[in-house]
Amino acid sequence: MAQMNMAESINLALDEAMGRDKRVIVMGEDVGYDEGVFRITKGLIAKYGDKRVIDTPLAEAGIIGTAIGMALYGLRPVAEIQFAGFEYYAYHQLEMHAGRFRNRTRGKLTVPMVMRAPSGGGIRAIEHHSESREAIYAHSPGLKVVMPSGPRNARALLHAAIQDPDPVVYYEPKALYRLFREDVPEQIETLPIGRAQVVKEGKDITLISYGATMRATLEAAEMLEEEDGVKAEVVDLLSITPLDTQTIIESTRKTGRAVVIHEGPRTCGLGAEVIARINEHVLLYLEAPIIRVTGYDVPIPYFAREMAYLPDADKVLNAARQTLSF
Amino acid sequence: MAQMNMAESINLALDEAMGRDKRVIVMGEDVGYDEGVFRITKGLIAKYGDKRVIDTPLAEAGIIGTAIGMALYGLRPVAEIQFAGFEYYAYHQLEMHAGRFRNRTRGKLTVPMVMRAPSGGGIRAIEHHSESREAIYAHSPGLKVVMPSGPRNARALLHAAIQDPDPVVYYEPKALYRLFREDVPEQIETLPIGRAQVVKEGKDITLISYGATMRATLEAAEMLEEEDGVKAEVVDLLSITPLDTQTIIESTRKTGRAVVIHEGPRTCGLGAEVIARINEHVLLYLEAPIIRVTGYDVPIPYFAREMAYLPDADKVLNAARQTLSF
Amino acid sequence: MPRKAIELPHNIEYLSILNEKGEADSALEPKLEASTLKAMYRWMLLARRVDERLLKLQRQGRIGTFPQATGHEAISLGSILTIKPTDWHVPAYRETAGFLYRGWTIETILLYWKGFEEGARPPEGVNDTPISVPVASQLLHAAGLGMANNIAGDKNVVLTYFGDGASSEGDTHEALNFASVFQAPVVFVCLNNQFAISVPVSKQMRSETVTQKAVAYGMPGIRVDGNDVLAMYVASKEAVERARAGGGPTLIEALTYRYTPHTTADDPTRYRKEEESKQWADREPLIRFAKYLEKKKVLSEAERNTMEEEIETQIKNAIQNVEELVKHPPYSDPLAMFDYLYEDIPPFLQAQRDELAKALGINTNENKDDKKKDKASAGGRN
Amino acid sequence: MPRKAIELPHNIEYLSILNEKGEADSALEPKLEASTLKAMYRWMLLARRVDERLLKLQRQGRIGTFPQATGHEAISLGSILTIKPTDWHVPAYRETAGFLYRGWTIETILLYWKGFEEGARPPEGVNDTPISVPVASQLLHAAGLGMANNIAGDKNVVLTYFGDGASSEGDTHEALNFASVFQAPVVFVCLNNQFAISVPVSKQMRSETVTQKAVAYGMPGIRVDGNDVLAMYVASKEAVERARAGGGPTLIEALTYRYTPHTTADDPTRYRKEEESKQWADREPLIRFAKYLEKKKVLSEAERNTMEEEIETQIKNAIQNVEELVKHPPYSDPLAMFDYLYEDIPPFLQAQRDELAKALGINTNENKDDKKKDKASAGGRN
Ligand SMILES: Cc1ncc(C[n+]2csc(CCOP(=O)(O)OP(=O)(O)O)c2C)c(N)n1
Ligand SMILES: Cc1ncc(C[n+]2csc(CCOP(=O)(O)OP(=O)(O)O)c2C)c(N)n1
Ligand SMILES: [Mg+2]
Ligand SMILES: [Mg+2]
Repeated sequence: MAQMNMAESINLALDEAMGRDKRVIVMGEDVGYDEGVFRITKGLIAKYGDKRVIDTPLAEAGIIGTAIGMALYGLRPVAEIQFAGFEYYAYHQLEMHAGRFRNRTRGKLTVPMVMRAPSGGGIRAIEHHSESREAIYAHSPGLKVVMPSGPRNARALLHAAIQDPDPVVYYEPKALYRLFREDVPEQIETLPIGRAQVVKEGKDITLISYGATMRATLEAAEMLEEEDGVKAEVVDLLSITPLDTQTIIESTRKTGRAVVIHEGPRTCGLGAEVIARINEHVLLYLEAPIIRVTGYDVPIPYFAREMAYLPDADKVLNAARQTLSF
Repeated sequence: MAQMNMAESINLALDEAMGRDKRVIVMGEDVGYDEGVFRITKGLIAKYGDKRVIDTPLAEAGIIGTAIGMALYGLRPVAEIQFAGFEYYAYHQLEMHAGRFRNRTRGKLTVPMVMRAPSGGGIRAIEHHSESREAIYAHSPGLKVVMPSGPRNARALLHAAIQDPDPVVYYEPKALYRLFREDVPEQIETLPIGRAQVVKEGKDITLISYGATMRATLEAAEMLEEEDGVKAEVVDLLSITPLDTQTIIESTRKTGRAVVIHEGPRTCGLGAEVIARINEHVLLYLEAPIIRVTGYDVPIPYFAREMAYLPDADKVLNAARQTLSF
Repeated sequence: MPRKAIELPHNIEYLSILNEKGEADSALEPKLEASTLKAMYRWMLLARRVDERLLKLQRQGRIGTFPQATGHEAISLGSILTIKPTDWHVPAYRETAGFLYRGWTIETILLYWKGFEEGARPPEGVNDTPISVPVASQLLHAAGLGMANNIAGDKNVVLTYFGDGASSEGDTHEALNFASVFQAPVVFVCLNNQFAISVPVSKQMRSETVTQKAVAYGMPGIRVDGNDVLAMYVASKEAVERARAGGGPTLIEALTYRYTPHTTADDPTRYRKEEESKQWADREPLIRFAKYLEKKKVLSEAERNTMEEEIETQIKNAIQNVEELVKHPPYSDPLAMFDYLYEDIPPFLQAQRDELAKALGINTNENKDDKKKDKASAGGRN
Repeated sequence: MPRKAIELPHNIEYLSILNEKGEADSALEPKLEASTLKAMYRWMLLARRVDERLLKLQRQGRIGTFPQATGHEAISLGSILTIKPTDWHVPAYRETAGFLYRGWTIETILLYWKGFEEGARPPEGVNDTPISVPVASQLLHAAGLGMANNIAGDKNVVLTYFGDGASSEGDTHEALNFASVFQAPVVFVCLNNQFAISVPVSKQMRSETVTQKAVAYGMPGIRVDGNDVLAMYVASKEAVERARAGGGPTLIEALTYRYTPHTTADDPTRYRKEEESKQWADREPLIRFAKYLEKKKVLSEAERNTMEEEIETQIKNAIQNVEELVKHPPYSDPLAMFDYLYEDIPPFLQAQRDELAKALGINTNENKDDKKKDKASAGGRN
């Protein structure tokens, strides 16, 4: 049991996975001698050499496309895209091939790869360094998508992603890399992909979020309890695809009210999907419209204005109060 | 007033736009001497020459990226992507630049371009030739997205798209190209981007769709009327971004029941967004969960099985009946 | 030396062995057994006849639109002969000869053009990927397979194909660059048939050859007469051997002509002249090779006729087999669309499967068994 | 000719004019006025001092992370001098000298690194695009601008920049190909500073030069000493003139060294040796040019000192101006994030704007006026 931050726990998971399984390969821009621009691949090249920790040329489609080839060969590539905002260069490879080979070849050829990418805002970065577009992958059949919210589940989800027989997009909310530490157990844990967690039980309202906005969500839940005496249930989705419909609807059925919180743009974002599933399964239990606290439908602003764009505890709190007083 | 099919009316709009405005340029793979693989650019190169009707090299990012440059220069490029399924190669240019230049430069540099692409299934094409992923563009701030459902509105929307000062994704449901003819007036029409149309009035249930699935939707509405005596109101969205929230919620408020129909995958698709907006504005008027009749969350199957994948009148009818009897 | 020309240390060549009269350059002629030569002819002939038959089936509405491979047999066969089953074959879509050689049955090919994913399932015993529709995208897989080979310390080679049009895609550049940087054992064969649908190669690029693009990657490049199966064999063999020995990738430009329309949906009279096609007619690969074999007394006209008959029967039987096959599950089962997306079907997808089953009035319990059976028989890489 | 080497009709050169001692090759030396030479030095010095000052501001937390441009002044300035205001300047992000020369104020540059979109708004009177963050993506805009010029029948030229790392992106390939196919008047300048963050150029590509990639596109390529402002000027001028005369695109490889960390967030000791940097220290562009100017008696040390003082004041004032400016609207107004996405704000976005205004307790009526004012003043292309 050691205290570590999320950057460390992801690094640990990579190290453990490479140690256990020779097929695991880490690749991407600057992941080798530089140890990653966020130091997520720290120590790996020294330990596993430059055959298994590969500094690639600067080409995202090249990274994802060759990772697909490696996975077809039988390796388990973990490909880093330096910032999620640059993944669009490679989206055609993910959509057209990573998510389709098994289906296309009726199970003969498979693509057990992971695409890791730091996502989201809040670190005063320049344009294209703060995007959060998990919904695009959620709309792309054949991919799995997960997003941790803390050091411990980050490690467990990464192990699950690497072990998964299908391609997994592993989005790292980079604002959390060094934000806080928590206990991470000695033993390797995995979390099942496709399962959300109720991280705080409550009965009055359900707050549904994942990734970086879990912090604001939990803060708002505490404020609700302290200031309003309201017991909010908080759901951490963890998996975006498959989305854990069951947990979402059970909680909402119980509370009758919900707020969905995420950083990505609102239209056709995850919030819409969560609302649609609640509507499909437990509409009659709803006592108020579900409010979305999300990024707006503009590119995340340059950093001088980005905090106003991002969901924060106040926005979540206000939305919850509005829902509660509906 | 002439009877024409959608392939002809889109061709007419291109011809008219090029005739009126020298800045309008048509470009893409095989749009010149071949006149487009669907003959949408018929006659244009003969009339306007190969400076304004450009056969490009086979490179989608190249097409969209250079179209952006042309738009910055002051032209009004209408760039064709041969099949919507290949647009992913260029998505980074659309997301990172087409949708951002105005915002980035505080209004100084703008990208008045149109990306046309035939989308959707139903023509027995091979893999990657039947995709319908308008939701991805809807989730990309700065783009507008429109989708006609017939010859007349196709022409009017294309004129609006070409005249629009901002980048517009113009998705052509290719199954409709030659499916039916309708009257198209002599005079050039435009339709306002951002406005849906109530194409059939009703009071019992709202059927919301756009593009190719409007046919199945209208058919189902007729069957409902004939077989069940149910008066369905049918909304043709026409614009995906901006989505006409007002028309959607007014109709749903009136009927209290809705079915959303589209071809693209379900998760994080347009249906989810429509449901989310209904939830936000008129939840209390809902008498039943809104059902989504959509493509499933798998790649659209090779053509032997594609009809089972696509929404059809029966599926819409069943969903409507389920909603009505809830 | 303030201003000077830069010397390019490059290795860019041209190769042809067999001329249009069927005469081989004896210094370059590969030493192949008569039985091999005969088999080569048969594979090419089979590919040709399959292609012609597909065209008829398409005209009758029995298969969908497809890209013809006629005239591209020598490129595919001459190169595929030089790799082993354990090597990787990463085709584009005009490699019918190569598919057949690698054990893809005519039935499987028919299934593909009849719109079944089952037609994209590679046969057991070879390392093949299926047809790649998005042009150039497969080249990155080839580069990655080659990189993986090096990481694993294996001695496999990857043989991959793309068109002159595909050379314009960014993926092509990235694949050639990755392969050269990592010295991946990949042989890139560019089928330069001078057209990408309607766009002639002169509008696709301003370089005189595709071959010279190898200079940009510091890799050897060779332009080969793509209608000459012997030259294709020799050039590929050299490249494959170099790759296997750790010498990295090679770019082969195989020059031919697209004798047919782009696909059955295309009308080339819109954009090219008939005369041009005629010029190329005499150069086509089968006639030339037949002449060579006749001269060499390896294959007589009578033997060729017997081959034709055998092939005709072979194709006829395959068509019959497939047309019967598709009446039954899994082919007749639309629910199969859900069964191979992930290793295990997640609940939300199972719900969609059930939804469709209900809409179609299908009892899903039956189907599940089929799936399990099919999965258990999946071998190869899985 | 069955097997032969292919001759490549190429035009690939190397150029340097000014050596490290400040001695020019008199045969190649451009004939420039003393006042021009002086101004050139001043622009480069200004860029250098701005860069150094930005570094201090970054260390003090007054701006965000930024990529330093120190050592890249000659590349940017030597080339930018050769185009007109109506020509297009399509930079990457190390063209500080060029930005300043084209009229981007120090204030605007500061706004950019302080995280305001306002810092990406090009000045009036020139055709510039702002910094392009996604590497290589701007090259396609450059190609498109050049194609548009040809369509419009104009005589403008496009000057664009990218790094050695950016050369690996597919967009670079597509841009070079489009520009060459359409003979677009584009000058592509590759800043080969030998690193892409931590990756040395030897791992970025296997070709000995970037220049030879021009062969792949049938376009002229020239490798230039990027620390030599005269060579950069001469090579660019030739390329720009050729482009303007309808001779199509050129690839210029400007060879330099990344003297600084990649950005202020980077630590190069992790991946490269200090000795290497030292070797390059003597070759840096300003010292060399100062020596040249001194030898030519164009600029004395005393004059240089005066320049330094002026520049110091200029930068100081700009910082003061900006730090005052950002306290007021539109800079202080977060709602501005909604105001330039589309020409007119659509209802759904207005609703989001109102939602945020409410959350922040802002009265939106005030703001709307600001936007209108700002819009009316927008000139240039809009
Ligand atoms: C990425 C992508 N864009 C467009 C297409 C449509 N398309 C199919 S084949 C083809 C032309 C390909 O030309 P070439 O690469 O020369 O190969 P050939 O068909 O001549 O063998 C095009 C444009 C495609 N399949 N993939
Ligand atoms: C598409 C894309 N991928 C990754 C990055 C992150 N990144 C910023 S600069 C850089 C290295 C660029 O190297 P080079 O092109 O040589 O330019 P230099 O910084 O050396 O001037 C990287 C990887 C980016 N900005 N864009
Ligand atoms: Mg071709
Ligand atoms: Mg560099």
